[in-house]
Amino acid sequence: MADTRTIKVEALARVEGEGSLHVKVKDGQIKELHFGIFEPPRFFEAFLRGRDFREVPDITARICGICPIAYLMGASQAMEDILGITVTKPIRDLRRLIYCGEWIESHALHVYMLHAPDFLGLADALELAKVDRSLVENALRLKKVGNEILETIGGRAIHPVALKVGGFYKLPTKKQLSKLEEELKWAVETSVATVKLVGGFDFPDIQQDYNFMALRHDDEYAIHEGRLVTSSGLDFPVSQFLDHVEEEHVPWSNALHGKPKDGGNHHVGPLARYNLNHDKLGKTARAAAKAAGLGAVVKNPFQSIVVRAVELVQVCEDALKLVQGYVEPDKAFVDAPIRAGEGHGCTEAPRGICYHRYRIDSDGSVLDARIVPPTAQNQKVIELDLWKVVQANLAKSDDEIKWRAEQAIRNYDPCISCATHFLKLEMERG
Amino acid sequence: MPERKRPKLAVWKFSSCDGCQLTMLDCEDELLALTEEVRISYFLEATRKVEKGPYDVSLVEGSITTPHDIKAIREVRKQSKVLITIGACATAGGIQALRNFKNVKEFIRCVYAHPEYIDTLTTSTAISDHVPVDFELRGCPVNKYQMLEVLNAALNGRKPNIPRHSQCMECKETGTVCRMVATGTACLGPVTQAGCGTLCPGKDRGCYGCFGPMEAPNTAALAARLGQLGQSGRGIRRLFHTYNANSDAFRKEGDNHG
Amino acid sequence: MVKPDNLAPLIEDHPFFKGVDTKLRDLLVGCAANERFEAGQFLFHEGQKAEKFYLIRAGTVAIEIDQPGRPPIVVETIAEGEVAGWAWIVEPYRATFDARAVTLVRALSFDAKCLRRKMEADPTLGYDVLRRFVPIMAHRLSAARLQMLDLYAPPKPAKEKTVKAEKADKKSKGANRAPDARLKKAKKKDGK
Amino acid sequence: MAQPNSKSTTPYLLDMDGLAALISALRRQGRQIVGPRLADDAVIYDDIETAADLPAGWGSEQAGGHYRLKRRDDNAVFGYGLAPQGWKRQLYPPRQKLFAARRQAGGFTVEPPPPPAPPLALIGVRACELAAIARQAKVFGDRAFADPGYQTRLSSAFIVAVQCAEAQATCFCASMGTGPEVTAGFDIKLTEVFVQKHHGFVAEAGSAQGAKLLKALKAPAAGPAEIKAAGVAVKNAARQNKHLDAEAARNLVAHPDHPRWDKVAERCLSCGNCTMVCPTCFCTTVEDVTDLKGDNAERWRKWDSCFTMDFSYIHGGAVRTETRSRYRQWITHKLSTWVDQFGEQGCVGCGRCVTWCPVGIDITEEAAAITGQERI
Amino acid sequence: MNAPLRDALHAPVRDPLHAPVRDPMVPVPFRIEKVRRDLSDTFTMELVPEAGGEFAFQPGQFNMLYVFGVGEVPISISGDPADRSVLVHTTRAVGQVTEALDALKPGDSLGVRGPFGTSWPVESAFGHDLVFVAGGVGLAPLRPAIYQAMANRQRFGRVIVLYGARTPEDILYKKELERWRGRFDLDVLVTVDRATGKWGGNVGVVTNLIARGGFDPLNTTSFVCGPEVMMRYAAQALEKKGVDTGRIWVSVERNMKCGCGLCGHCQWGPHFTCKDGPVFRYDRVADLFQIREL
Repeated sequence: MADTRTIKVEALARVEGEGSLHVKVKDGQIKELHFGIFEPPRFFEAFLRGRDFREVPDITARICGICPIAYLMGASQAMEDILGITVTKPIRDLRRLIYCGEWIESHALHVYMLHAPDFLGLADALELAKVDRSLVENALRLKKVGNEILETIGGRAIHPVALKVGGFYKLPTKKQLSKLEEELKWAVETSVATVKLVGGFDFPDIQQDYNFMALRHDDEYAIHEGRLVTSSGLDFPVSQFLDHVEEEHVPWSNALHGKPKDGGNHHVGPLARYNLNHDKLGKTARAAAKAAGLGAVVKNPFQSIVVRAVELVQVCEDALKLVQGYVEPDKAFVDAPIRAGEGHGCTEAPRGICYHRYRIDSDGSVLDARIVPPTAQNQKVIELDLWKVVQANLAKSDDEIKWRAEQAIRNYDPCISCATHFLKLEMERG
Repeated sequence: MPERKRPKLAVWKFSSCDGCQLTMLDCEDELLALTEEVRISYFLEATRKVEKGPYDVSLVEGSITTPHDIKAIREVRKQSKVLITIGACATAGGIQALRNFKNVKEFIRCVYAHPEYIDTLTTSTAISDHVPVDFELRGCPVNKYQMLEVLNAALNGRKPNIPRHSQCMECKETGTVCRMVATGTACLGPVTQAGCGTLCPGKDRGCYGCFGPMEAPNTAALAARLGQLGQSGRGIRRLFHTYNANSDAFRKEGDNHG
Repeated sequence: MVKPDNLAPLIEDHPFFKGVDTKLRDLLVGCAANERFEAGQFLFHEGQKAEKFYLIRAGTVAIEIDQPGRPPIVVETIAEGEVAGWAWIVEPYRATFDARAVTLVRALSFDAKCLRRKMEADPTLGYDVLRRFVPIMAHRLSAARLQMLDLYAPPKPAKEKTVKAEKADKKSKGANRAPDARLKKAKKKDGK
Repeated sequence: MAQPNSKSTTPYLLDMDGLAALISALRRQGRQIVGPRLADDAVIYDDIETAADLPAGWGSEQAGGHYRLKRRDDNAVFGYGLAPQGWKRQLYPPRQKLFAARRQAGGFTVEPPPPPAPPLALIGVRACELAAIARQAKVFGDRAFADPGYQTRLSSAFIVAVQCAEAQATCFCASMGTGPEVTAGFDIKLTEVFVQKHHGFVAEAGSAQGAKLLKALKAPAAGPAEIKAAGVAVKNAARQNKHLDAEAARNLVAHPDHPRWDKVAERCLSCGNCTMVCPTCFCTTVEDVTDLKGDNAERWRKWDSCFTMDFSYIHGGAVRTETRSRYRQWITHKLSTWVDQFGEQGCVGCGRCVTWCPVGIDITEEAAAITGQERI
Repeated sequence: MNAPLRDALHAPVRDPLHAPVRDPMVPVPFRIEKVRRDLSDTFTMELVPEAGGEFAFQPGQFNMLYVFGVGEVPISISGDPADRSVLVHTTRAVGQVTEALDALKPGDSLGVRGPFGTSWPVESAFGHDLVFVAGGVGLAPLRPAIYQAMANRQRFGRVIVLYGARTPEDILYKKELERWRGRFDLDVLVTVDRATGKWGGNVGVVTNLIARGGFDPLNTTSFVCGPEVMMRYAAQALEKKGVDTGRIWVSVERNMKCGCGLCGHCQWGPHFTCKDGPVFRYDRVADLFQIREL
């Protein structure tokens, strides 16, 4: 039929991992729309079974090259939960600092290299460099600040090696961290300028009524700990995550869809955090957001780029404070005897909450593992956004629609590698 | 001025965490200079622009885990003059090769609500198990300086300075005190290829072998020593069976323990 | 074929029979003849009865293998002071190669049957002749082996990585739903 | 480097303040001060600022494949045994730039590396280490081609030697004739003594500049008690359980097919640790590096080890593919062919290769087994 | 008193008379004047120092040739030692550096360090028959010695060049060999392992030519250069023929990084191949040839 169109984006660009998009349109109406994740499953939960609990943080880090801290830390927290360990304040601060590093690196990468080109009609950041080289140089420098935090504390930026259950293998010296100070001061300024820059982009006028979910902490903009809250009013400890979220297996995705048990969908990531924790943003970040025209509520998914930039301000400033306030602790980690049990961990990866649950045996071997990464939870809302974006642009050419749709997906900074490690293991026993 | 003819670079992904190709984007100081010397023709993580092959240099990340991967890598090989595999997944099957030691079909059947949706091989294998590879760059993830070195060497027609010797040599070069001798920590350094920059020993922990086996590793002698240092058979097995579990030397040694 | 009255000096002068005992020499003379081959003439052919062997006094002889449709393969060339033919000692007494005169060749030939008979009858002669032939055979063997080594060949390039055994399981159930952008794009744009 | 000192001087007695003053004086000369300090569960030789950086009260316990820091029951600053790596790091660094080349129209220019700077002061050099320095000095200068870098660093260095007061279980300098007593090759020699709970250092000059420096410190002369204590210390250090029959070891080359090579190869990891920690091992390789454009090139020299496969590579492949051959190369060179090359053995008996071998292979045992002094 | 220690530390580290003027590890730029292709993978370059001046060397010595940014490789000098105005190298392209050398053209620059190593003792053969035994590209390091012998022709008995190549197409310096063969005072015998085309000459290994003799073994000096296996067998053949092993000289190859005894790579038993060799007297190293993986 003449008015049947199929729009396919077979390999999404500028996302971590490989995904696809299929849209079938008939008589001016979308009939089918799938955000597909065809990256093959990697069975992490399967082979974690029988491993020593101390190995889990490093192994799960391999789920994702861009947010390994989310795994290192979430897994460590879950193990500490089992062993009854509470880390000391200096260790907690250092953890937040290295997490800030990951956010800076990831957000700078996404804002400038992966997402901004969409708003400028460019294919990539290299084309952007041709238009404005210093802009891309600044972006890379900003990204490097994040990586340097990761490297100084963790040893390397991707899959850092210094983190362990209870804290760190080795602590950075004050001298090493102080070296980051000047760059971080520059980074705060540059990220404020970034908010201004991306705030000036043109955004399609789309407002979505999301059910946001994020961590919330009394004393800070939650990154590495807190309770889970939703815009629908839920407020529960991390340990109850699975009471509220379930996973669904759809034919077009190798990643299980995470969704609320009480129906509907939920949205995790920068927009969720911003909307739920706006009051916890620091002064500088809040001012930057305001100057860019953001209110306390942002429901346009395309404005996530601005929110990400606001979060960049937040973490650059946090990192600067943490570096300045760092005092070398006496002990690099907190130890405790092994015991059997179940534990939970949850942190805010740059692209949303990343949940871990483990059960270990009395000899420390893993009996069971469950990990719910952010992109899996966002699959549903991504499809809802796409539905709206595609419908609104049906008059346009396929190429134009593809670009718009890709952009809508990139709003979520999806990490497909994360999303496809899945396997529900509790069913395997028996 | 007409644009110089730059070699075409493609970056491909198979089953992996993305960390190795991300390493490319982590070359903050060198990225723009690099793109002046090579033409990025296919690199989905960085650009939606796609140029047709053949490609002068292909970097391949990830392992082969589906039947469709097998077809795809053959096509990549056909399109690439030089094929360089990057990272533990591409050079040894990666962490996901731990499935090779278990029954994957069982997992899927028991676990997924719709096993028929899942199309996967029972093994995760290295790229060189399927097509000829010109250079294998190790690491989980690769070291960015090594990656630049390999590209640089390819551009300048010289041999890449990528040693195949033990991690110990690198520790000594950097003046790092041996963890195993000075603290009794289990360490795979003596059988692991150097190149990470002495990461783990520099952070007071034993090497966990993410760069895979060195040239002619004596894993049996190390395993014996680890036993003397108090490692259980299972512990020794786990050490060898992690990030490069499917590399010949580590797989075999791990199989001998536990 | 000319048969001079006394071939003794020729035998004595040839390096192969250097220092031969007079009595034995005389026995040898009885089986010897002086021969001449023009360039291109064959001393003997592969597979033929090995009825003679030759002490080369002048010229070059190619030891070669014939192959249909292609030039013969020269295994070795031998020259003045060397010996052509040893198959006459070993049953079934058939030549194992062709021997072709490359230049004008002058040689002393020895009748194999005659010599074998004398060797049977006189073990001293038999031993002496064998003693002289064995090193020749050993030398031939060692030279052939060295040649096989292809010593001057360009060194093999650093071992190229080859495809390891395909361990991967090719059988897999379930439809392959993954849209393969990589594959299709590459194919589509391959064009030719 | 120390120049011969014709007149013997009376020993001085320094206390900790005196030692600190000595270090300050060397620093004032613009020297980079390298000495023992505590780091990463060991006492290593590294840059030190003041005498306060010295590892007071720390000792070590060393055996095959085993090193543990341990607390001493005194506050000796030089009582730590030997550091994991010797002064090779300073005098012949693991990475050295050999030259830089720049492409220019129609060719290229070559720039030699800048001369090494600043001059070094090495604090705490042991007798075996002085011997090792001397042996490397021969390798890098006693022949037609010298290494100017090594020669400059050594000849400009100020050497503060320290007498050993005790031997580790891995020490065998006495049997190699290189120690424990420091006899020559230093600018200042210290012997750490405790006399009636007074912690001090008997200091002797070994060169004119050493004598000048000591004199300037205005330290008192050492008394007979201190001198006697210094003598006792050296005697204690000479009590060593490990021995190597240097004469017999000369004969190692005569046993290229000894079954012991296979036995040791079963244990040997060919990791190269022994060669890297050996204070006389001098092998290096080179790396050519370029910038991405290929307009600038450099060559770097890097420590190498005869345990690597590439070490013996000639086009087509490595000559020494088996561990047995590589181990044999190392030990025969060290104990046997070194004598042919340089008139003395390459081993100084410091025992580092024993301590830092991850599996504790002992050069003295292997040499004894192969030369037939012990049962295999 | 510890004498060796004292000596080593206090003796002048360099004999001022023989002190190298410059750092032996820093190459000197030379310009390529001419390139001639000898064989499909082998070529000869003529080099002159960019800064002008002469280059003196002894036959059998080698240089480290540096290709900008690619690396360095030891290559024997194959020109006439009497001609100091030009430096001649014949190279076979078998690796990354030699292939990069092959890609250079006249006018290009390369770096040279050297000359290094021992030489063919041509003078020691005065009064003798002089037999050169060469295999493959092993003819190149012998050529300077052949030139020197011819320059002093009257001081020798017979001068014989025995040369083995893989095929007739692989014969190095073919025209020059023809020219030499034409001389009444030089015997040139060439053999190939595999005859191809119209080759009407000798077939078989070069050691066969030794067996045929033509020289007075008791009064012969021989210089042998080629693959190590070939040298071993050639030396054995010479010895069998009656040549004193103290008058046989071979040129040994090992991994060389520095060329001047500093890097340790080329050690072969007690020898630094770069400094004590590459030219060795056979009787001094015959035993080493027999040790596997030495």
